[in-house]
Amino acid sequence: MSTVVLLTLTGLGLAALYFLIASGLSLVFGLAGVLNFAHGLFLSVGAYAGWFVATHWALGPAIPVGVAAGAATGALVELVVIRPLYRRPTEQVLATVGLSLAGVALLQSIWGADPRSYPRPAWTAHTTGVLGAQVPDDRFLLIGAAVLVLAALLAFLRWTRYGLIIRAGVENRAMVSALGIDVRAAFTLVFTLGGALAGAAGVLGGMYFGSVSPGQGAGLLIFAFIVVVIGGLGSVTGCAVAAVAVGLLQQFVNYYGTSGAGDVSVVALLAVVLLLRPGGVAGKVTA
Amino acid sequence: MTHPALAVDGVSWHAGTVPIINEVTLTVGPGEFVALIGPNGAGKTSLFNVVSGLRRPSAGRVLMGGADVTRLAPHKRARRGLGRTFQTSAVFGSLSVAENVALAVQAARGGSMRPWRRRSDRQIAAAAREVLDQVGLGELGRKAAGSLAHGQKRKLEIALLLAAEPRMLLLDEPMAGVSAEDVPALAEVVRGLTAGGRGVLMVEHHMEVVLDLADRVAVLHHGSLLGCDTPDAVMADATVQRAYLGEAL
Amino acid sequence: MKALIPLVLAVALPWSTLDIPFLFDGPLNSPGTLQLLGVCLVFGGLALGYDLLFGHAGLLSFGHALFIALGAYGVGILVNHFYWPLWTAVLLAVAGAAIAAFLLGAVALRVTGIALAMVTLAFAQVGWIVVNRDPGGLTGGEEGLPLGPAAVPGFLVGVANTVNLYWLALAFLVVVVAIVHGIRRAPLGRVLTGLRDDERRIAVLGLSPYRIKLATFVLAGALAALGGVVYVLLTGGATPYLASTDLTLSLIVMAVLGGAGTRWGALLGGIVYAYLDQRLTHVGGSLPGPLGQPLFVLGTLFVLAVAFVPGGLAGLRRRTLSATAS
Amino acid sequence: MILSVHDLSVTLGGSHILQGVSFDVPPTGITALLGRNGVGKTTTLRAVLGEIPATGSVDFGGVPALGRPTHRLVRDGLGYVPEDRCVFAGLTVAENLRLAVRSQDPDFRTVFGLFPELKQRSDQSAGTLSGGQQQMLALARVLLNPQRLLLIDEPTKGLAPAVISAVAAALERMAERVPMLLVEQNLAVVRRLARDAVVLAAGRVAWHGPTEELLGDPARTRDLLGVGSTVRRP
Repeated sequence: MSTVVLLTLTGLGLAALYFLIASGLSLVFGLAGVLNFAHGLFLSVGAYAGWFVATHWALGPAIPVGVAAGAATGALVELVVIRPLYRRPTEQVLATVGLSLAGVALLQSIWGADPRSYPRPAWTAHTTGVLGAQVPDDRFLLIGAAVLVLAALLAFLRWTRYGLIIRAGVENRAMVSALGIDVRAAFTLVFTLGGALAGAAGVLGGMYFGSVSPGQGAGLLIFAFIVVVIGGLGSVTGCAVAAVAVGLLQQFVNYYGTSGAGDVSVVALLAVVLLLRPGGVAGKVTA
Repeated sequence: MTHPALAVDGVSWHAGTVPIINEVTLTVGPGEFVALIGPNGAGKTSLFNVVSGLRRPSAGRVLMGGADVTRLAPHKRARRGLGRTFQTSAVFGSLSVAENVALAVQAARGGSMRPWRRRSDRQIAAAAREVLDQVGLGELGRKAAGSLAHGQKRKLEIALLLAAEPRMLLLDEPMAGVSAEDVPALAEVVRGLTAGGRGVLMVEHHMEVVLDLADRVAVLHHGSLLGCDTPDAVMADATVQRAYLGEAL
Repeated sequence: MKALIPLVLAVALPWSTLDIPFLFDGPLNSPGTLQLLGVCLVFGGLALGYDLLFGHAGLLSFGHALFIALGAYGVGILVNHFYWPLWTAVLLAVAGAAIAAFLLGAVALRVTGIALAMVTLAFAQVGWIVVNRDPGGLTGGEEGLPLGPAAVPGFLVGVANTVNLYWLALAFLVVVVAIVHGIRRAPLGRVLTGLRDDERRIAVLGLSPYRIKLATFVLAGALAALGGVVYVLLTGGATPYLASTDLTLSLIVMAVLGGAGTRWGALLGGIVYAYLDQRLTHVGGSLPGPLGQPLFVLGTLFVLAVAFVPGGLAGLRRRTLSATAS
Repeated sequence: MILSVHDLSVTLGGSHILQGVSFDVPPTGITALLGRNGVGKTTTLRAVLGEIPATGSVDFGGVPALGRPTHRLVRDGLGYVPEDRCVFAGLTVAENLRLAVRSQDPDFRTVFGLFPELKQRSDQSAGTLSGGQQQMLALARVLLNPQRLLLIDEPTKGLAPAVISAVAAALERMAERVPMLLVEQNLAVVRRLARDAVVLAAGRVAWHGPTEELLGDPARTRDLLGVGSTVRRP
């Protein structure tokens, strides 16, 4: 029983990380139609920015700095690379592929290819007893952050004007323009938002794994892609559900099966979902 | 007894939960020209999609020459002699006009997967040229299909169909976008399609063409078939009048 | 016939003692230069093979590295752990990769577009995971799998025989060119172009898009595996890089840089990319900051190319030609 | 003239869809844009709106419009109701309306006065509305803001006859406040609403003049529009 509880909470912790990465990815795809390979770069930039602040200054501001760095990278990429290629969707995706290669190499040239150990708040090293299981507190940090972000995102999409624009834009971008709204401003917004969430995931992931390396973002990105596809492109709720399914499956199979089987089973899940419902589980509606 | 070239038997189709086609029953005999009319959104294109196999009906059957094809994939129906055009013209834009037809010819003759054959195969080229002459595009063989004028694309689409020597044709608004001066020539090409006992089912808004070409006219309205009769009878029918031609405002 | 000139030059190259100071470290027929050129040729072939899927058939697969790795690791494992003779191992590895391509393609090609990209990406990720986890000590994990020299025929071993490896790489490239260009010229080439333009229309013509795509996928997979094998022979072993998404992304970069879907574009892109990658790694230490990272330079170059040179090198050439003509 | 289109040409996917279209839209009443299917009516509207690249010149309210982004033109008072309505199916009726609001003082009174049904259904998701209701919503969206010209594309397409009458009535009342360029297939609707008509054929303007003059002459109508339908009615 205690093993199951521990595995569940660890799986949810992982799911939280996936959700943070995938939700931004999903919104960017849903609205701007860009399959953003540079998203892993946003995460890595956030992670290194947080790491830099935490090791050179203080742990407290690591998260806000990571979020800000991720957001700034997202906005910059949208304004400088994506926007000029508006009306050329294939080139947009290709450009993000180039960015992901170049960006990782850039980080590597600054901080080297080897993982750096990531400082974390002392309390996350403690454990809390839950139904007989000793659960490390960093799980709760991740889960708490993800729940908070999910609630905030849903509220943002549901109640704010920009949320409305994003939801409408996911359905029909051209019509949003035809209502007199500059839909490209919304593109910048979702890239910034996605970058911020990825930056948060970078810092939290660094604390969770205890280290950061330039390729970390790209490694996580593939599972985030899987979450996005299973969850339905453009859907935040679908993303959350899919992240939980993927995180739990991966954790449980890795524990009870051989090493690596969990990752493989996630791929199998994707294959099954795609074959049964090519559009993903939640269709095309945001929020 | 000869079977109809196409029989649609009690076909219904829902898009999600929204019913689009309701229990439509319709036959097209060998050599018969049937026009399908109805207001935009009546379900004509959906019916075509069901017949050609792009959509699976939620109820009913589709038969070709008496054989049930309801569960066959589009390419298998095509091999049994079903050809169709699309509302938005769908030619292969990056191939030349002649190559478009050659592709259709080789598709029909089953030579597509043999890499040892050259694509400049003489027999294929000759057959392609013949079809192009038939629709009056013989001069344009080397032109890129993507750069053709609209009416020429329509003709090319018909040529693609003819290359496969189909026994049943579905034409989705062949006159759409064709300039007025080109309509008569295209109509003549379309008229000739029933030669050799081929059945034709055509959606068309151009009423003059419909009345001129069709043996029978079927009227679809809100997914249901209101009737199928000779052009004169259909034009005189009061229900049809209201549904399609609209009431006086 | 014009295509034969570069081929003749490539065949004659090992007899040349020409020294090109900035481009190469040694004379053309020095082992170092021949190995560098050999790798370039292999990547030219790999990129052209990938372009059969990407540029010609319009299938955006993100899982091509899987098949390269299957060839490379397949041979390595059969030779090192099971002591198979090299050529039998090559045959089996390539056949195995083709079967894997058939099975995975059968699943993946049921979806199209972005979903296809995702599912191939995910499948390839399994390869990456397996290679890195080193199950049963078979793949050597992060260390890679050096090919035991005992298993390789003598004429392919040793610095003095680099020229034979170079010719092997050239032979691989010629095979890929013959197959891809053969398909372009055959009726199948027309079908692939049609497929890229309008898949629905192909089905209505009576052809099964699924079967054509699957056949192309299997063929491209087998060519990739063959390339993986040659790469292993050329460099002496398989490394996890061969199974990575980065490799697939690089292939996309090569194809697009060169001009996807054109006759020589991907081949050229592959050769140029591989050359730059190796040279930049070599001289990297002397360059400041990120410029020492080949991927930074290539990635940035690629983004600029995507933005400013649509159609890649092939497109550039065409436009230069038409500009000088007018 | 509120809108002057001069020598407008559009090439899409290699085919020359518009080949030098020129016409004016007066600042009052409804001008109909007619022509057979696929002749480029929708393309004309979208080119004016900047949704697709075009050459030539378009003058909207005295300011050159070509090359300006769509949303700017719309903010300057160019309202657009596209073919197939394009309501946001996943949003509620109220959200669809809220999204369209640009002015400080949106005119909900006029909107709900014309389409009372929308008020009752404001919390319903737009995707579950009937075709006619969706058309009302699409029209309502452009009425919330002050407009100088409306581009309306086939508002009666696919609607039942009774609903067509209702939509036509709404358009008639809307036209009292703002001029329109109306693409419409139903000639009975055109006859009732439009004072002037522009007929496109083969990518050019084939005829331009009072609607009565066009529809009152069956031969000319058949010639230009190829319509048997309303003309042929026995």
